[in-house]
Amino acid sequence: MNSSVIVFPGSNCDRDVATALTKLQFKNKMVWHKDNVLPKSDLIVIPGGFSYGDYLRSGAIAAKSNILKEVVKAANSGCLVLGICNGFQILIETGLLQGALLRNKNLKFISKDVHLKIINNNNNFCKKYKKNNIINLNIAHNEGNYFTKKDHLKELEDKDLIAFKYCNKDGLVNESTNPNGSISNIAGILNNKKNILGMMPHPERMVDNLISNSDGVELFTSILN
Amino acid sequence: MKFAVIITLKKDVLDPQGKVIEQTLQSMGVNSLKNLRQGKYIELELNETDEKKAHNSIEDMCKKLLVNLIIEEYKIKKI
Amino acid sequence: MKFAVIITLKKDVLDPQGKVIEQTLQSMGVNSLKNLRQGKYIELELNETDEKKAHNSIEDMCKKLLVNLIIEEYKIKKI
Amino acid sequence: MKITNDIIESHGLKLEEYSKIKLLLSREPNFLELGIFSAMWNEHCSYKSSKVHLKKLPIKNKNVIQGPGENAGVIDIGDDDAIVFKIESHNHPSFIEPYQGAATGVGGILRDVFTMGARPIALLNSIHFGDPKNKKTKNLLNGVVSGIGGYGNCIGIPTVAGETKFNSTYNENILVNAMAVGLANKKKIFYSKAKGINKPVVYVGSKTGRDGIHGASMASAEFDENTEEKKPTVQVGDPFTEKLLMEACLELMKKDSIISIQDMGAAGLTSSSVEMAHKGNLGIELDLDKVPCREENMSPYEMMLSESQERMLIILEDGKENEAKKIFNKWDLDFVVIGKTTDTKNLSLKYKNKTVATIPIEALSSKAPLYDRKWTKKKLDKKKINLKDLKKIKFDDAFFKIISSPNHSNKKWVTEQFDQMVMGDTIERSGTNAAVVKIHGKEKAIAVTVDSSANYCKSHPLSGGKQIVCESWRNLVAVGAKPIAITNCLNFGNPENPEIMGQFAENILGIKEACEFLDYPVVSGNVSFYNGTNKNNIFPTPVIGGVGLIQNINRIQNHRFKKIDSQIILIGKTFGHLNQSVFINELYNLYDGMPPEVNLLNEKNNGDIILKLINAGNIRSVHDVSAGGIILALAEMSLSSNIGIKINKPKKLYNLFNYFFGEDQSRYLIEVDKNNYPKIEKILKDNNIYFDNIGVTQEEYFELDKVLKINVKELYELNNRWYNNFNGLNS
Ligand SMILES: Nc1ncnc2c1ncn2[C@@H]1O[C@H](COP(=O)(O)OP(=O)(O)O)[C@@H](O)[C@H]1O
Ligand SMILES: [Mg+2]
Repeated sequence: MNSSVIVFPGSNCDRDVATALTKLQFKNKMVWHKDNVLPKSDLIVIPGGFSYGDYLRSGAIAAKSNILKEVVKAANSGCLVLGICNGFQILIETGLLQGALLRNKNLKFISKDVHLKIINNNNNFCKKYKKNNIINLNIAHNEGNYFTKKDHLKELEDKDLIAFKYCNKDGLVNESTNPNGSISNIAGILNNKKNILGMMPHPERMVDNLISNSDGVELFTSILN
Repeated sequence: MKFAVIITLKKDVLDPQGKVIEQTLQSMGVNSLKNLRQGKYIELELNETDEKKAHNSIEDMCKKLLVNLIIEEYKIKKI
Repeated sequence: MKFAVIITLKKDVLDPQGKVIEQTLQSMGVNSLKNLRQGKYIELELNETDEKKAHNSIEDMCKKLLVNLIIEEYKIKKI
Repeated sequence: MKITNDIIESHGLKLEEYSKIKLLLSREPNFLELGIFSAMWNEHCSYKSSKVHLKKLPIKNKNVIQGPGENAGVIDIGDDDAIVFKIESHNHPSFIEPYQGAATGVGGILRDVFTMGARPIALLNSIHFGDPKNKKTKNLLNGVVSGIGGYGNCIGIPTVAGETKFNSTYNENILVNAMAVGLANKKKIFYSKAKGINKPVVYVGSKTGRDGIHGASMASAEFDENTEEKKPTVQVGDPFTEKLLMEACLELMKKDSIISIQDMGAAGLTSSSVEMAHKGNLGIELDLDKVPCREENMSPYEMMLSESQERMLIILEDGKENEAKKIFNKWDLDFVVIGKTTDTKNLSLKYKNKTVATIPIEALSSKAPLYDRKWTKKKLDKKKINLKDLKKIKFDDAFFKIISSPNHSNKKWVTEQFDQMVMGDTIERSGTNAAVVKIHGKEKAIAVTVDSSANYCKSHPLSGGKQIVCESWRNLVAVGAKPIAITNCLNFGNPENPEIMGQFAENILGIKEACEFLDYPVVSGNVSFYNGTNKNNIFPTPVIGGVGLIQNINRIQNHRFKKIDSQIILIGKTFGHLNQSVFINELYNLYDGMPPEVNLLNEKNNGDIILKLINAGNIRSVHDVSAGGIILALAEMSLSSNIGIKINKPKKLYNLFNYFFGEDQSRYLIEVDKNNYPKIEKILKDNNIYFDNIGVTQEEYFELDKVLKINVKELYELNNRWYNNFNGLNS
């Protein structure tokens, strides 16, 4: 499988994702934001970090880059696109995903391991997880407080487009297990065609038991087959 | 020519930052405070003598970059 | 009564955010842009009928919380 | 402009120093030259009060590639890998503007590390605040913590360890020390020494603004009517630009274009250009019209003294300008040739086609003043704490009070604001003995830690100096690392006061003694004097940053209990030393008497045996015993694992407070498999190690036989409560 990781000025999880992809047997290429062509890819990853310093609105400036036009085209023709953390913010700014990522409820950067419940495993990113599985991934963000209007939230629920929700180790989903104030504890969402996933937690940080755990591995291996 | 763009969150969009500031002020004893919202203020200086043209070009910048029209609204003012 | 507080960085203070936005607009083809600075805009609604009193109380909030007087300055406006 | 005594003083120069300037120049300096002298001759750049003492520190062992004197120290960790690291203070700026002060502190130390060709892989910090009850503390604390996070998170380097302490001695002068650790190829280390004549001197990075121009405020008032606008401003950090600068520099370093490179830190363009020329025994000529400026009409004085962040000076090989420029343009950064190296041995500045300053480099560097300041020896404080004379307190109350105190409560509220995982190599994060970071793509790792013990150092600077080096060493040993070298940040009061100078001198002797004995040399560091207000100097606070190597990542240890019904062994002898202990400080607010004694021989033996046991796979978990004594160490092991303990009452006739809260040095707690106990007992005995078998791990309860019993979950609540209450989250 061919993957491409898009690199913006200020991206800082680009190497981490590339390491995880290579470890899990993707043939990966790094793509600079000024490039006009995208290498042939089955998966495009927009990594975490602080593209353009998170200035103005996180993801806003990166969303205007050359390469994003190509990403949008590829996404529209069905290529898998994964946006992690800042990548999720960028996908929202391009309009590929809907809603907004606001400042965390406590107005602080939050970096910790959180539990997530798999809400939809019927998609190319999560099929190796079981529905309602609980996994443990790391989050690290300032603006991960997902917000969307009522009708869109209903649409997300009705069409089963919520991939993950924050919960505790027993799977409880409520305000006490919500780290950043996200509406309905949402941690990741899919587009209608389910070929685009945006998520705040970092699966690439959880692919090695020595370092953390391997709960992120299935996300990448789901994509592989 | 100098302009200011004021960008605020639309009414139905949650403003976590404004809310925390409001609560903090209230807990500091400001009783009269009914509501607080936080937005952005952008000051621009243009090399342009025609006000109308300048205004249009700022409109354009707002739509293309400065404002996320899905959640935000804006006003342009000459200063 | 509604007020706005406009908070901007003092003149010689670096505005990394403004600088990046300015460069982005320029690289998007906005040639007339000479300078851009970003600030904050806070809208407050007070339960207070006396304008003078309201103004004073906002001054107080600015000094105590809203503004970092070491690098920022502010203006209060009735809206 | 006429240079008056007032102007001289406002530049922080003494009148004698001004006479020396005139002598070195054989004339009066002009105003710009005076500014340059003041920047180079101040304590921060010249080390004029500390140099004679710093010289005593051991700076070499077989692993040291570069000791003090460069932007950072460099050690060899095998293969072609080198670790580059340094710690630096940003105390005063952080007190004025906590967020930006702390952020730019992180930015500055990162530049010191990547300037040498290393990719930074870890950040650490040591932050000291005043009494939490002090009005200013909350704001300072929140600002500093978010500033450190704001910079490190954005640039994408994990902040993996640190310490946060409170003591009223820092009420008017907080400490913010930041340490950066980088990884380089040992054949590709870059230095600041200029070489060759007529080589292009290149300015890269951000534009120069009027940030942090010291002493200029009063002086500039006289030659400008817009004084208000010329106020010296606070430096604002731009981590995004620093990230670009770092990537661009590292990219350029892959080529063979750089002769020497130096970041612009304190005293910006002045100190970087002087330092490069001085080390190369050359001159340097700068054309100030070419300096990229952020504001209009900046004067040469402002350009030379500006402390704008995220800037570097590079001396390139001939003909490499285009290649280098391309790289910087790719990263959207300024790249301008602003001068050249010369053989004049002068710093020569041109502006608007005129020479505006000519100063011999020597006058600014090797001929800068050096002081062997008067110092007095610290008298031994013979006061002995006698528990009988103190107010009675119940054992469990004392323990609960400490575990929920600002200094000893869980620091999650700090560390959760730092990205600790970015770069994907953090094996042990904050909160254990030392953080562990894997060498990317290899099977080895480094361990890093920062430590300080201000009250030990205050009561006896010599023992304090020794102790803090040992504690650092112990922390590394406890994760299974072989300690290699340290960096140090020496935060002291006013050196013109002989008592303070005495603290400094003796503290260095203590550090020296321990470093020599443990073969744990100093490879870089920083001195920060004048911490405190006029008469109120801070406790002397040396901060030690240690780095060690773990050869085999499968042998890393931590302090989390692993299993129920393991044996717990205490290594090292317990005497019950309570003077200067957490127990006495926190419960009685007393700071008299001597700190615990440090026996270097025991320290070394005990540490060596711990490493041996870890490497043989004989240990389930291990924790060093430090501030707070055995009970705090046990609590940390329980809290981090949610496993309880049952500790026997000590056999000898110890007072319980002395036994559990005493801070005798060189001790470790280890958890071992009961079945392994005989084997381990034999190893310890064969090596003449003193040890006690003190109890076992158990489910649910933290229990000291007949003294204390509490559910670990409850203990966790106690340990986590302070910050939320302090910050009003629960109100
Ligand atoms: N306490 C110390 N121990 C050892 N070396 C020190 C100490 N303080 C400063 N140094 C060394 O002196 C040199 C100058 O330090 P400093 O002025 O902090 O550098 P910078 O120019 O990066 O600010 C550095 O090489 C540093 O490692
Ligand atoms: Mg330096």
